[in-house]
Amino acid sequence: MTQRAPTQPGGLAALRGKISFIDLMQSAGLMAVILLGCAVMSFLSPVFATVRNIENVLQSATIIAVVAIGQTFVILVAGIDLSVASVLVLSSVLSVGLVQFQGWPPELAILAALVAGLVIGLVNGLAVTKLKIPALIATLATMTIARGLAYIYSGGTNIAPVPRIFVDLQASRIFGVPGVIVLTLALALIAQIVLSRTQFGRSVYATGGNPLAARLAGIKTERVIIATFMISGLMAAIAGLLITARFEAGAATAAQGMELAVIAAVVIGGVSLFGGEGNMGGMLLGVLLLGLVQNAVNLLNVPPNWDSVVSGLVIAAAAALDVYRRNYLEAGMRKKVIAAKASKPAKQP
Amino acid sequence: MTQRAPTQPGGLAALRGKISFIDLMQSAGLMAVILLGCAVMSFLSPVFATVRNIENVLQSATIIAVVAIGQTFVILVAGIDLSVASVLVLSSVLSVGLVQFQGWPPELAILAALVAGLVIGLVNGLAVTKLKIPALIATLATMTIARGLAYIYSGGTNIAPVPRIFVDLQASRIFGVPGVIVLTLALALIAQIVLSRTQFGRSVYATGGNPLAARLAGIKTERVIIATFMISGLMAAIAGLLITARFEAGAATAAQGMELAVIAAVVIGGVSLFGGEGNMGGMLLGVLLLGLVQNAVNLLNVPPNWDSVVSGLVIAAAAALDVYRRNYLEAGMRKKVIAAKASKPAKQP
Amino acid sequence: EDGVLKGKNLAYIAFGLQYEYQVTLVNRVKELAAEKGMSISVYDGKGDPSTQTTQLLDVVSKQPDIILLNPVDAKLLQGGVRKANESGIPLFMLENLPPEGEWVAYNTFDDVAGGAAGADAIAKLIGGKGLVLEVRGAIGSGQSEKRYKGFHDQVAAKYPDIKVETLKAEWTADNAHTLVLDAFTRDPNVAGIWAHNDEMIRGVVSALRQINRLKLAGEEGHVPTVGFDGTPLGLERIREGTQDADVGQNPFSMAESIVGEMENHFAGKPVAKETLIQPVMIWKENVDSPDNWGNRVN
Amino acid sequence: MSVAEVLRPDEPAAAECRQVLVAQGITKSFPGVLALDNVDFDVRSGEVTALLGENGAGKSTLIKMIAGFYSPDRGDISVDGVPLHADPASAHRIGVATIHQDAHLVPAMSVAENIMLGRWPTRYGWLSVGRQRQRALAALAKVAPHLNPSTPAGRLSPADQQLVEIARAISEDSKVLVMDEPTTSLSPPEIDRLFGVVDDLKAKGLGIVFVSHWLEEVFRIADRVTVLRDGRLVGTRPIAELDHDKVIRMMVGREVRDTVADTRPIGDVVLSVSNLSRANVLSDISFEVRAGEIVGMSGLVGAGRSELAACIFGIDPYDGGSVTIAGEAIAPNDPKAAIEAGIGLVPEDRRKQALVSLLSVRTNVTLSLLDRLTSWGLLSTTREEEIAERQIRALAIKTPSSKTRVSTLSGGNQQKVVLARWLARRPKLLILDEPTKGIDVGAKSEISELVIRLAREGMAILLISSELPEILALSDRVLVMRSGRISASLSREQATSETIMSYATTG
Ligand SMILES: Nc1ncnc2c1ncn2[C@@H]1O[C@H](COP(=O)(O)OP(=O)(O)OP(=O)(O)O)[C@@H](O)[C@H]1O
Ligand SMILES: Nc1ncnc2c1ncn2[C@@H]1O[C@H](COP(=O)(O)OP(=O)(O)OP(=O)(O)O)[C@@H](O)[C@H]1O
Ligand SMILES: [Mg+2]
Ligand SMILES: [Mg+2]
Repeated sequence: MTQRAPTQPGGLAALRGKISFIDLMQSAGLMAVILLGCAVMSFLSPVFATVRNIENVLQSATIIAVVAIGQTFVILVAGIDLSVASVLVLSSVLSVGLVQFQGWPPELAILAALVAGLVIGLVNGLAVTKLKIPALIATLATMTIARGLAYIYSGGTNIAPVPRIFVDLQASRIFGVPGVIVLTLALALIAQIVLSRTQFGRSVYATGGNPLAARLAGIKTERVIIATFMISGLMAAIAGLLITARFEAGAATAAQGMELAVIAAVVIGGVSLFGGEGNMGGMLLGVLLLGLVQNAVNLLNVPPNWDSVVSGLVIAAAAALDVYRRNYLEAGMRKKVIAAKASKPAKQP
Repeated sequence: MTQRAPTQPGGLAALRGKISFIDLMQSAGLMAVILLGCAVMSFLSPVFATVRNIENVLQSATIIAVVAIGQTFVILVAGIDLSVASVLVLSSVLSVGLVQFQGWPPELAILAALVAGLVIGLVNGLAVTKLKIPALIATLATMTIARGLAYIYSGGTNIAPVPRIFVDLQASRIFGVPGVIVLTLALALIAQIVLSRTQFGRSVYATGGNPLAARLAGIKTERVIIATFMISGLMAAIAGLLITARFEAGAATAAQGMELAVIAAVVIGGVSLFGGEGNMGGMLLGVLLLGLVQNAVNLLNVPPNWDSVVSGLVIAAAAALDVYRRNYLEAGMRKKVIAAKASKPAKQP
Repeated sequence: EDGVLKGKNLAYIAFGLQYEYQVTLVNRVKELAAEKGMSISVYDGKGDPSTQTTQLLDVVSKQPDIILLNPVDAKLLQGGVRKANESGIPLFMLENLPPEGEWVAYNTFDDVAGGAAGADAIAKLIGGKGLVLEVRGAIGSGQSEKRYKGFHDQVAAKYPDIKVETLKAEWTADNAHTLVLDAFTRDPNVAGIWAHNDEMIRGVVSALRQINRLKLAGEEGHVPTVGFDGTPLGLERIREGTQDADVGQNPFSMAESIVGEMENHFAGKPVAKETLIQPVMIWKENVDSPDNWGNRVN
Repeated sequence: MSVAEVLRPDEPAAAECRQVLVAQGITKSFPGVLALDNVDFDVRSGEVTALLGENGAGKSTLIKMIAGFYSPDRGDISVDGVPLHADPASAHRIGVATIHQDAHLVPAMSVAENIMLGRWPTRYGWLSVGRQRQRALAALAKVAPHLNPSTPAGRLSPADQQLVEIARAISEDSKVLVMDEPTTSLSPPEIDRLFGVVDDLKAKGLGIVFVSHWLEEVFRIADRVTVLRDGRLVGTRPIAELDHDKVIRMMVGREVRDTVADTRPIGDVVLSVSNLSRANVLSDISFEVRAGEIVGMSGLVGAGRSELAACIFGIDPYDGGSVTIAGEAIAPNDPKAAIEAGIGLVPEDRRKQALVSLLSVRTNVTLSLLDRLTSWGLLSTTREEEIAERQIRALAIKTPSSKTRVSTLSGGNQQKVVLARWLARRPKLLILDEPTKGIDVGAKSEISELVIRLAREGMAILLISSELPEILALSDRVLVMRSGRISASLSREQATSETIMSYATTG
């Protein structure tokens, strides 16, 4: 069960759960949906399955994916971070503005942009843990503030040209794969290793899954929560650098409403808004699904406004299929267990 | 069964009255913040405390408040409804368009607009309970779809002029108070009565607080969840009529991003995103606070973009004060209990 | 004559200070107000009609001497305009007009002519035929609708061999980027691109760069682009060769003319009820002209 | 009061029994409640100190303070002279391991990860899954060898969850082991195993605190007894100086009689279950319960008793068979239908399955009664208040008011709230799954009397309990379950501890 959505609980069965193989198949459900969608698309559009198109889709998805890495940490501790899009633009204008207006060396400006992300994350974390403001409200406040600061600093315009380093980043290729894609995958991989193989990662799951149990076990849950918000701020700041590179400008006006897209991608990827469940693999699939839906709608040249209707339907269908597949699998597994059970002698206590 | 008096620590009976007083003070925390803010504002701006200004603030807040009534129901069952702004827009264009384009009588058009809201709510509810799609994703999909339909139907523009009935609604006054304010308060009052005085209201709290326990207590939790989404759809549709009246147009392009503002107001009002906690009074205060912050920033003529910074800070400060006040009050009460206890004759060995 | 505006209170509800063109317009109005001795309060409409309606109501309660309004979506400000009219405060309008209501003077850029000029420019660049991507602004926005109309009417009338494909990018570079990428995947034979503002050209350029189609003007394989606004970055791109032309607006003359009408109004002189400011095409040849507002902001 | 005689000051500590944990002058209040009032408490190494008291006496509050979860309003706690800060991490660091009254597991994490919660073994900064498994297995071997360390904890039954908590605490390298009602869900073999472990730890010199409302258990393992009443210390005495009655008098200040059911007229069949099967859990279950009859149901942890109740009550679907109430078949998988047909269920896990913790005591009591409180669509809050107050008085639920959040009540009082819900509704068939879990001695006998009275008034009762004495005292008939089947149906005369246990383990 990924979601403690307000759905009907399945009784004791839901309380006690199912077979662990199904966990594995959770992301596989989404994967199947994506593969099915891709198959249909290659049939409908001859250009869909070209290297160029796939590369485009992936490259476009990088920025959301990087932000979503941080957001996943926050959502895993049952928090939410609305400030990400604003942190992204603040980082973007700082990374260019500090060079242009203040004459800093680009490396220092980049560092400053990342520090800005960390600081906003820290503020979010402190507001949530120490002042006990609900995460939604605390990050809504920093979202408004950071966006305001970005506009004030940039004067409401985009700042160009950008230092050479950004142009190089965007143009870079590693083994023929665009550098930004490699960077994104590397960040996701590191994040996943942190989650599954470190004390901190386990503490994130414990804090999100049962904060009281985690605290009683001696985990410093407040620090864990603060750290997740700082990671989210840092990732948003990195995404800000990526957007600077993509548009070759410090973009104060970019990423309007991106926070919702990011949260949606994370949740579609099977990360529970109630904390404690999900991983980076699922998140990446969620980001990919949203990117592919957009791509499909564009390639099929759906008439204007119908595109919204179609993509809404596709997202709902994908989510439903994913859920259905999980339930179907579960039922299948249960049957198998019965069969296995029947063929064995009754167990002795 | 032997009768045994409830074993209560002595002297506590006297304190019972004060305990429910504490409950009351929970919303009072927010109330105090608002009153404090108003006092400061009347000092800073001569026009703040005028009838006209207060009326403006309230009137502007009505639309968000009506949407927030429905959203409160959904959040109380630990759901979330992102589709509200789109439903609002769809209802608005239908209420005018059906008269203009299809020549329906206005009353029928209004009815159709409300039915559209109910239907989208039903779809959301079914997607969440039957298909088990997380509420965030299901309502994100209907949000996209409903907005697309509104654009398609209206041809992407706003539809004017509106039937007379909307102009009258906007101009109406009841005992000197603008009719839309009275309507909003009436809806909130009814909603609060439903929540606190009906079986359905109880079921909402129980379903949100512990869905499994609610089901075991004989509550049809799925139906309750569906009903909350339908209420939310209906309220958003009513708000769509209000926006038609306010803008004197079937507004396809209005209310962009309003879902976030609504959710923020509800959460500031003390309704927990995790379900089971909160009421309409708190929600109204949350809406009022956000409206007042906006008004204050306008009246004080904060420089552009600094207004975002200021309102972010004010929202965070208000939330923090609210939390602080609750904790402070609680601590204060505790001290009093001990004092009361200590002043009693020395305890037996 | 210098004194008629002195000491007057001007409340200016701006379109939104997130747009460079609007910021320049606001700044110029502020400068002029200072020159004339007016006190000015600017409200940031943030591109949102609800915010603007609320601001208009708040402004009416503050009872300024003049209201200057630049509606994001004029139809939606109908009710607010009525309130302003009831209060009797003189109302000056910029860029968009509500269907009904009273105002002293209305000053706008001729967006329909701008759209037509855009069509002429792109037609010239691509030799009158081929597929053109139109990257448009938000549905429902008055400016975008007029630019769309001007462009399509002109193409229909004069360039039968041009095929237009419209992309709904809603004014943002992010959307323009993805939409253009996918449009090229769908059909790489794009002859030219025209966008409803310069901001979206940013997205266009980054998309072209990503698919290796970004060639400078004059180079083999160059995809001609025409923007709108004449922002500093747009001019910069024309100089550099990543953009070919820009339909130039002029926030300076817009500001000057509307403040001029205010002066006329209070001096009892005749007021031009409606002023249409004509577009100026900006090409590489005249990109450095000091008449371009984009060269006059820092 | 007769209590006075046992309230003598504690004797000086025996030389070999060092004080490991000392708590002095502990005072703690919550809004409207003084939970602890100037309490002194100590734990000695190599001894088991039983902490006793009625429901709401303050035991768990004291324990939460020892675990660093609450900070005392006044007073100090130290372990081997090191002062304890109000922070669970600090408590773990200075050597206090605690099993809390309610299981605190992370549901999505495996049993092994839960056992090592917050202490996951690492190697060069990386988690070592192998060592985690090893250490978890070692702990499980002592208390729950049947558990698979890789099962997610959320899938375990309450009993198994309790065993995981125990495994976690004993796997810690601690000086003091605190156990707040560790045995409530366990059946006799698990309890025996736990006590074996406790003896080992005692021998190693740990100081152990043990809370239980089963005095048999206390007399089996405790060396000393500390009694709290209404948040005050009544006294600490060596076990040797006490007997059953004395302890009860210290706790409740009066005598408590053991209740044994007498015979009463048995009526028509109320519940009839035939051939009920659910894949993997229940197979071919058939039995009846008649009006006025108390049917006890016994078995080991995991035998399927709770699952049977869940199927009857419509919580879980079943694959075959039928359930009828007074001849009417009831729809499967629909608790509302079951309630309307006249079934009530006190489930075994009150926190997860019965209580809405954010709501008040009153609202929780009337949650299944709303249809009867509604007139003209509106709830009558006065009638609601009346009913709640009546139940609070009848069950002596200790709460500042009926509007208090149910989550702030002590464990036993929360259990009484669940009972109150069904007493207020008066169903035809009442299924009680571990109904006296966490309930104090006095209240337990009152609840027993209540059950008998309900039966005499014609209610059919299905009593599921892991406590053999309870089953033996109340049941007219005893069904024994093993591995999802009914292995025996014993008459009152046939039912003895020995027969029941033998059918439960091998039948
Ligand atoms: N968080 C809390 N908020 C308010 N009151 C509380 C809280 N925790 C405990 N109490 C109150 O403190 C008193 C002591 O409770 P405690 O849980 O310590 O009792 P206990 O002795 O463990 O009882 P039981 O045997 O039922 O578990 C009770 O009256 C309870 O209502
Ligand atoms: N939905 C389910 N899926 C798989 N196994 C289950 C499910 N529900 C229960 N079980 C298993 O079925 C068995 C019966 O559990 P149940 O809780 O009914 O036993 P019990 O006799 O009440 O024991 P306990 O004292 O643990 O409550 C256990 O092994 C339990 O883990
Ligand atoms: Mg307790
Ligand atoms: Mg059981």
